[in-house]
Amino acid sequence: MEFGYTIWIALIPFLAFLITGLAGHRMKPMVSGLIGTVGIGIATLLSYVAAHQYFFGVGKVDGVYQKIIGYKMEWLRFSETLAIDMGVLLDPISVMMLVVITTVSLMVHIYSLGYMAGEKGFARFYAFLGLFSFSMLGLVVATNIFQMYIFWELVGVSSYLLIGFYYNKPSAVAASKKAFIVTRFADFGFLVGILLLSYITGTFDFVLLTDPEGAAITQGSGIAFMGLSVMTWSLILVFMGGAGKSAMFPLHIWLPDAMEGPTPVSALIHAATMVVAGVFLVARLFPVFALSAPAGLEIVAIMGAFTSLFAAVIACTQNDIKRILAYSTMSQIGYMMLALGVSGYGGADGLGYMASMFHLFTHAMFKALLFLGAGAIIHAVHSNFISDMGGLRKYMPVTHITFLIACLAIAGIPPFAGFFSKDEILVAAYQNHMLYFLVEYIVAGLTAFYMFRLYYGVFWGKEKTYEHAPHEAPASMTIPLIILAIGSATTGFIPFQKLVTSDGMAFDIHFHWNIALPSIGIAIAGILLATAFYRKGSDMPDKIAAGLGGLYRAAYRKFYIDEVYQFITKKIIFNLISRPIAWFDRQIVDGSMNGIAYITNMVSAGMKDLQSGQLQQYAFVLVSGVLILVLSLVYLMNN
Amino acid sequence: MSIPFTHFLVLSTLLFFIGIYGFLTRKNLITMLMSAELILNAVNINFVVFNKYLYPDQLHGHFFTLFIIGIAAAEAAVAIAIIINLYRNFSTMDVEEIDQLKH
Amino acid sequence: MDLLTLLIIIPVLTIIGLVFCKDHKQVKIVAATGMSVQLLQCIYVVIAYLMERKAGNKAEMLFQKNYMWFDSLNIQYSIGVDGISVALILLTGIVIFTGIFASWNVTHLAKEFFISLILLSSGVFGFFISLDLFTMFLFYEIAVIPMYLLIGIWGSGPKEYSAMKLTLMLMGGSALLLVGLLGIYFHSSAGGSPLTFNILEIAKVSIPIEMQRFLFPCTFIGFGVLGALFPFHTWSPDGHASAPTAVSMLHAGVLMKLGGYGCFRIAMYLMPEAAHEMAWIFILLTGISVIYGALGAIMQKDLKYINAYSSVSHCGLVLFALLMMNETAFNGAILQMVSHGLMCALFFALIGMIYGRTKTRMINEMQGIMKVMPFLSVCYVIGGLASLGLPGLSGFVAEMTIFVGAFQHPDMFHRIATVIAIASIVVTAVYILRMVGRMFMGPLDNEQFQGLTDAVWHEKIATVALVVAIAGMGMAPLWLSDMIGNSLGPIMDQFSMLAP
Amino acid sequence: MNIESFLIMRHELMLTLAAVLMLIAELSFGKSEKSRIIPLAIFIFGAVTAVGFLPAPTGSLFGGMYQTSALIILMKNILNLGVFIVCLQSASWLKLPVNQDKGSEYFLLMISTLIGMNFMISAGDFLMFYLGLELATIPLTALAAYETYKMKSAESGIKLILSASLSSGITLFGISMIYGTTGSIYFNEVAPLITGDNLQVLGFLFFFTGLAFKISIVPFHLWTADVYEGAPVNITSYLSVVSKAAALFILIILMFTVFNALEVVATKVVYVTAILTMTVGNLFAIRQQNLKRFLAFSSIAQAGFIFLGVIGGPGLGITSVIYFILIYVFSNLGAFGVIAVISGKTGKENIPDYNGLYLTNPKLSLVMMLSLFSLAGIPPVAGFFGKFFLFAAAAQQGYYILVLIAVANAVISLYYYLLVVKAMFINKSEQPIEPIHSDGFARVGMVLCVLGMVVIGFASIIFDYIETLSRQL
Amino acid sequence: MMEQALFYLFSAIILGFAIMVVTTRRILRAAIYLLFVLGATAAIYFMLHYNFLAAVQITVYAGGIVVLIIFSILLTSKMEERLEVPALRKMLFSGIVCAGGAFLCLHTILTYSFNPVVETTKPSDVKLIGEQMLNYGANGYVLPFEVISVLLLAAMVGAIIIAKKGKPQNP
Repeated sequence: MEFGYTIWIALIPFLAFLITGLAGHRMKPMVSGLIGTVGIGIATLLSYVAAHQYFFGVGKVDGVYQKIIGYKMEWLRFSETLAIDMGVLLDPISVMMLVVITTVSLMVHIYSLGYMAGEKGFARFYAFLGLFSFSMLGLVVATNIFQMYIFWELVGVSSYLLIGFYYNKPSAVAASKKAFIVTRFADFGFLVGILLLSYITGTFDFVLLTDPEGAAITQGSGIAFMGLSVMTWSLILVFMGGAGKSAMFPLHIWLPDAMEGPTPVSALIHAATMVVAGVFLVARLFPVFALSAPAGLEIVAIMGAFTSLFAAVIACTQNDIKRILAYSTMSQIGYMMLALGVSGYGGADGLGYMASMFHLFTHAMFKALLFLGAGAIIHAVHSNFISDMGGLRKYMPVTHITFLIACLAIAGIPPFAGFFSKDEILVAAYQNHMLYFLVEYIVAGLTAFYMFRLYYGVFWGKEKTYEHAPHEAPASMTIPLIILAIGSATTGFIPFQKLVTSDGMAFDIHFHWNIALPSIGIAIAGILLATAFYRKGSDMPDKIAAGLGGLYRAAYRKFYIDEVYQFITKKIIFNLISRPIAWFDRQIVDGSMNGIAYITNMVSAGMKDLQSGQLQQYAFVLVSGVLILVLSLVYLMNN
Repeated sequence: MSIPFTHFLVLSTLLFFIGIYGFLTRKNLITMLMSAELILNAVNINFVVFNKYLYPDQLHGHFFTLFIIGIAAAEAAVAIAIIINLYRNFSTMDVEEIDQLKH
Repeated sequence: MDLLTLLIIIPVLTIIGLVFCKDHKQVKIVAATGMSVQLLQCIYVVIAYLMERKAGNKAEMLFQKNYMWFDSLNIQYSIGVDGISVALILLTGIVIFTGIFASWNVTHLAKEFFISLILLSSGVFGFFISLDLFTMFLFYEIAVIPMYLLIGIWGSGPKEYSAMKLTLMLMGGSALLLVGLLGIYFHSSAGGSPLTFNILEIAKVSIPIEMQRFLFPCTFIGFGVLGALFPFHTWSPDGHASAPTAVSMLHAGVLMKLGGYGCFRIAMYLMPEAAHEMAWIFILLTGISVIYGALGAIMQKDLKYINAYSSVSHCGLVLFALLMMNETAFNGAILQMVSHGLMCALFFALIGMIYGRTKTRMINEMQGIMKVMPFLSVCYVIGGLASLGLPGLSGFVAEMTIFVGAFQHPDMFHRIATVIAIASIVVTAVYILRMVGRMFMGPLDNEQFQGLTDAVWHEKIATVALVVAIAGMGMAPLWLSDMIGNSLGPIMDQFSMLAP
Repeated sequence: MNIESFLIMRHELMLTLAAVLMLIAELSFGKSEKSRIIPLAIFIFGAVTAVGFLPAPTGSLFGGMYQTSALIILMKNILNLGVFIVCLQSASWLKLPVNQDKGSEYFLLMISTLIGMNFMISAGDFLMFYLGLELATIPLTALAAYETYKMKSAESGIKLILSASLSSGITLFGISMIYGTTGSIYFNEVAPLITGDNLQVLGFLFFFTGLAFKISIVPFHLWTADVYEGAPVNITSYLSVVSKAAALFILIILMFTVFNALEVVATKVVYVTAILTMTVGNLFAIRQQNLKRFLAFSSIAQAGFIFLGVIGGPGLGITSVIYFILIYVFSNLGAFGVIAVISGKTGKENIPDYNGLYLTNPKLSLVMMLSLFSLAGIPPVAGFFGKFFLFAAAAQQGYYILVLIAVANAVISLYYYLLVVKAMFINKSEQPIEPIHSDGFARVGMVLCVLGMVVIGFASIIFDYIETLSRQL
Repeated sequence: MMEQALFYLFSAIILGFAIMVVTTRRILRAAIYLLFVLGATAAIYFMLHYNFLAAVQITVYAGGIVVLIIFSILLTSKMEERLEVPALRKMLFSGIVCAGGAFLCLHTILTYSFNPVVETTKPSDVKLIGEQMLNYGANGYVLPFEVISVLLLAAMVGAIIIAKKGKPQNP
């Protein structure tokens, strides 16, 4: 099989994980770092080769990109039809994801050589990175929804491990736990969804599931439950898993906290790759969504739209550089979800789908860049807060420029990548429903505003006094920045409509000036507003914040979602369910078992006077015993 | 035979339960023993009467009675030995006081 | 000597060897040697089994041997294995092997300790190879009773109370069981054939349904007590908390599996009609076990209590799966037994080792011990991850098989119950992460813990063996699943007439 | 009369001979030589026991008053074995100065009670049965009151003899009614005339009371604990094992021969009393501190379990009862052997005194533990097999509820047995019993018990042998 | 007629004195009343022509047991001593049980249809008794005879060892 080697794209990082994990503490830190980096480097090369081969070679048959099984083995069989296969499924989105993941991962690997240098647990860090890369790659190439679930979980756990990398920091531990549990909760839905899906369709296999003419889709909409078909329900449940991973409201709460992890991890996992897994999941099942459960897709769109707005508003108020980026990520993922949600299936109807994937791709570039840049800044000033920064452009020129490029890209200023992808999304939204368009339009403006608020706050504004003079990051860190900056600047020109489409067939897009111009306009407006507020520093923002009062405070406190969760978990689950159960178990269930013993003892004690030591009493009992026997057996019971 | 056969049985049964009553109420050990003798005597009457009136061609009941009398003697001997031992060593004759062993 | 009887002979020989030991050192060497040989023998049995199957032997039970024992009652010493028992034998071999190494530090009456422990294991082996109900019951009791002394003498905390409670509750279960077995025996005759205790023979007979209605609950609850069926599980937290390390390992790891195995092999296999009829009651109970155990674990502070409740939940899942009565779910149940056995053994081994160092099992008294004992902590985390069903470790394979199997049930009630059971994986994550987070992570504040050391060689043997087994099963489950699945055919035949 | 008749009666004759030898020894040995009587008696008794196992003819003598069969011979052998072990265990106690000059009387009385039991089992009519019963009881009361210098011993003696005389009076009343309604005292003549008439039922119940009294069936058991506690340890073990076993033997024989026609009534009685006996015995046993008293209640409960076999009907029922009694002899005597040794050396008889015994006296503790496990029905010791078959017998007749109650009781009984095990193995003691060196006889006795407990269970041949014999009943 | 009168007379004596035996507060009198009861019983045996049995009854019972009892009374009790009256509760319950028992038994006995055979004049002479006593065939009683001899011997030995003087350890 010509794509057989693709399995190694995933396996090489795994090998790196095993080597660095098992033997890491025995070797010099840098060696394990290099092992990891070289490993992912090879994987990156292989995925480029595969991408080239797929997109420009054998992938396209009769103008349609095929689903190609590069490798497949049976891993666990449940019944004749249901089995978990492990394998590599190549189609446009998985190949694209391979490229994205390996690229960003490679950048992060290289970057971390500098960023993490001297950290205790360097080898462990690379081991976890390897594990993550392996899991993420395995996820995207999954041939089977269960394989995807498996890697989905593995991604989750590597995220958990990496967030909790600084394990003696309580906040990191708490954040990792939160991330895992929230996504786990979402995965519960995913799993039930998978089971329901398999119950209806009798298969786990993606090829069978997503075949538009396949039995799975055509017979899908059977019995209805609460107004929606069972198929829709199962897809909603599956989407719940995706929403968890992709931090859709209200399952988003783990993502900002996840910033406790090392910054390169945030770049890799919580910006470029893992968090878009939900988007990828919906995209993977898109034919099923689009053809047999449009209601499900509607929900995806609503969730996407709401989250993007919600997160953007919060992002405007935050002070922690990484948290701003985290909310920004949420917001951008909302975009992608919305795009999927408003998309149709096949040809030009699939504009949203294409746009979503496109944005996923470009977003990976500039968001990774933003995070890595933020990492460089934090590395320099040893703080996460904008308030501790200012005027850094003089000290860190490379970081400054690359960061600016990323900001322009995310704000949607042409010709940077973000403009093109975001524009397609706006078009798709516009074609579907005006409301979606308006929301996303506002979000575009907000995005530009908060990104430049950040930009000015860090690189301009009042210069702070620094304990150690900040200096530019080492080459191992700046090189990835530069590479990603190039990516952010140029990837917008990739013709996605020719490559990654909902049905594998290329289509043409028309440039909509009526949408592009206003969107550029609002972006510029946002930038200008930010410039006015933050370039020199002014008291206007505070005044506005004060003017907004409660609304500002609510946004600043992230709309109290965390508090709600706290209430539900601590007060309700712990106190009202778990504690009573523990009590019930000890007192009632166990108590009744002990009670039997107690009663036995009591009866025993109560009976002791029967054995009084009085011979005549014994005789009395004996005689009455006989007489009772006689009475009952001769007269009462003798039939 | 003019005495109703069952009257013997009434006699013996009453004697039997009088004996039991004595056994259950008398506090002195020796009187308890006497009550036991009453019980045996009642049984003896039973055996004899059955033998005489119902199955006179064999002497089963007759012999049974003989042996019961013999055993009663042996029983009484041992019981009295124990009672005397109790009296001599522990100076008690009252069954209600003999209750070291209980519960 | 045949292959299977050797599984009993080796422990017995080891015990005899132990009797003649002079000091602690000899005792340990003899015990370790004996159980290593036993482990090899178990592996050999597995290989021999697979070879035999590969050679095309389609018999229901392999290596079958029958020796008449009590002629007048037709009691036989009858042994044989299928894929299910082989899997559990392997599990037992691993757990007892690691158990010996985990109890390397026992010094008080060491000889007696190891004798009791190995006696217990011989009971377990005997149980798994028996095909005769009487012999099975005999071995069952042999496996339960040494527990009293093991907990009572070498335990900690309120050990006498726990030991007594455990023993009495389990014996209460076995009392019900006894009634069930006798009932089965006296209805095992079909058309004038002699009464029999042989499972395979009885399976061919259809026990009258009125009788089944009485006998099935007896046997199922009887075994269920050992399998921690709600509400008869309360021996488990106290018992596990008080037991010494190796005993907790063996008990949670293997003994509780006796319950599941018995429910399967005896209650359900022999009385499918009643099982079908009454399944809903027990599905409710086991469903409660699953969720309730997990929720109960959240608030616990004592490590052993956490794991005990977690065992209630996991073992509940075993019974739950069995009651779903389809091939996949059965397979999952057996896999879960193996998986949970390994996990629990690992957990309790590690708890013992950590407790040996910190002298506390309260998670709120520990913090950041990852720093001083990274090896133990990492192993513990791996165990925890396995427990919450992380792919690549054994728990996932088992749980997914169960869930997929259970969810294929055509009945709505069963599927809803399944969804509720699935919810337990979330709760499991909560308490596992809470425990891991509290104990291993965070700053190491306690001065006394600064000087603690990491695992030593014998501890490493125990933990590594278990971790390898867990990971091995998690990564390459197919052979195990196939081995079990191939043996489910005859069992499914029992249930086939019930197909809706 | 010919030589064969002697062979048929060889158990009784040998025992009588042994009794006579004891008398002669008593008369011919000087005061200083009295201690030699003990080994001599044990030797003689051992020989008697051994000879009992030799094959010999069976049959009926004295016009049917005496009958014996292979099964009855087996029963007698079991009793002999039990008494032999009791004798072994008594040796050290008899050597105490207070008992020194009463050795031959002890053996004489014991042997005569055994003769009585043998005649009772072999009885072919009610008269022989009654005589055997009395012969088995009256000398026994003398033995119970043997330690005349102890109030408790005297108390136990008087309680035993007075309640025994009451119960035998009741029994006789019952026998008289049976005689009155059938006209015979010969079992084989009575049997066909039992019709289940009210008066016969009444007679049967009165008669049953006497045996139930001997077996300590609730509510006729109240004497048991007091007498057991007060009597010398060896007599207690004798009472609890041999005397009880003999009564059970004759009970099953009569139940399935003479009173076979009263099956319905008998079943009800046995059913009810079995439950009562197990439960009451267990509930009392839980609270006991004195080991003798403890074992008294435990033996009451055991009798309840045995009744499950009795209700199990001929065949499996009888087999399981005899088999269980065989095991019970070894188990209970094992436990009593340990108590005898310890009480003889230290006078301690309470459970708390046994705290930490394992650390000082491991072997004694192990014997005790095995015995208790056997009593509780825990494998691999024989008690498990015994109980299993008893329950099987009851289940065979469909009495599942009864079996359920019985197994629940078995769990309770396990609880209190474990309490003793706990004391020995788990509890710590400030002043543990010092290491004890028991004498050779006691050791032989304990080894026999352990062997019995281990072998009888696994050696299915024994069970099958009993099964073959009981089919002939 | 005469027989009848005698029978009821003896019955009255038996029952009356039996009640006295179990109620009198003077222990020696109780023994004497017992003697009367046993004597009256012997008289009934005579009436039934069981002369040998009656003789045995008088010799063994009256002559043996009662004398033994009287001796032991003399040994253990003071003449002037009155026995305590048992507690009312005890008397009441025992009385109820005994009365109930008697009623139960009598009811059962009286509802049973006995078939008394017509008076046979088979003499129960001592010769026949002796023959049967020493016969080892059917209906022979040599075996019980032997057994009871063992019993008496054992009882004697037992009585002696108990009655032997020994010092009390814990009074």
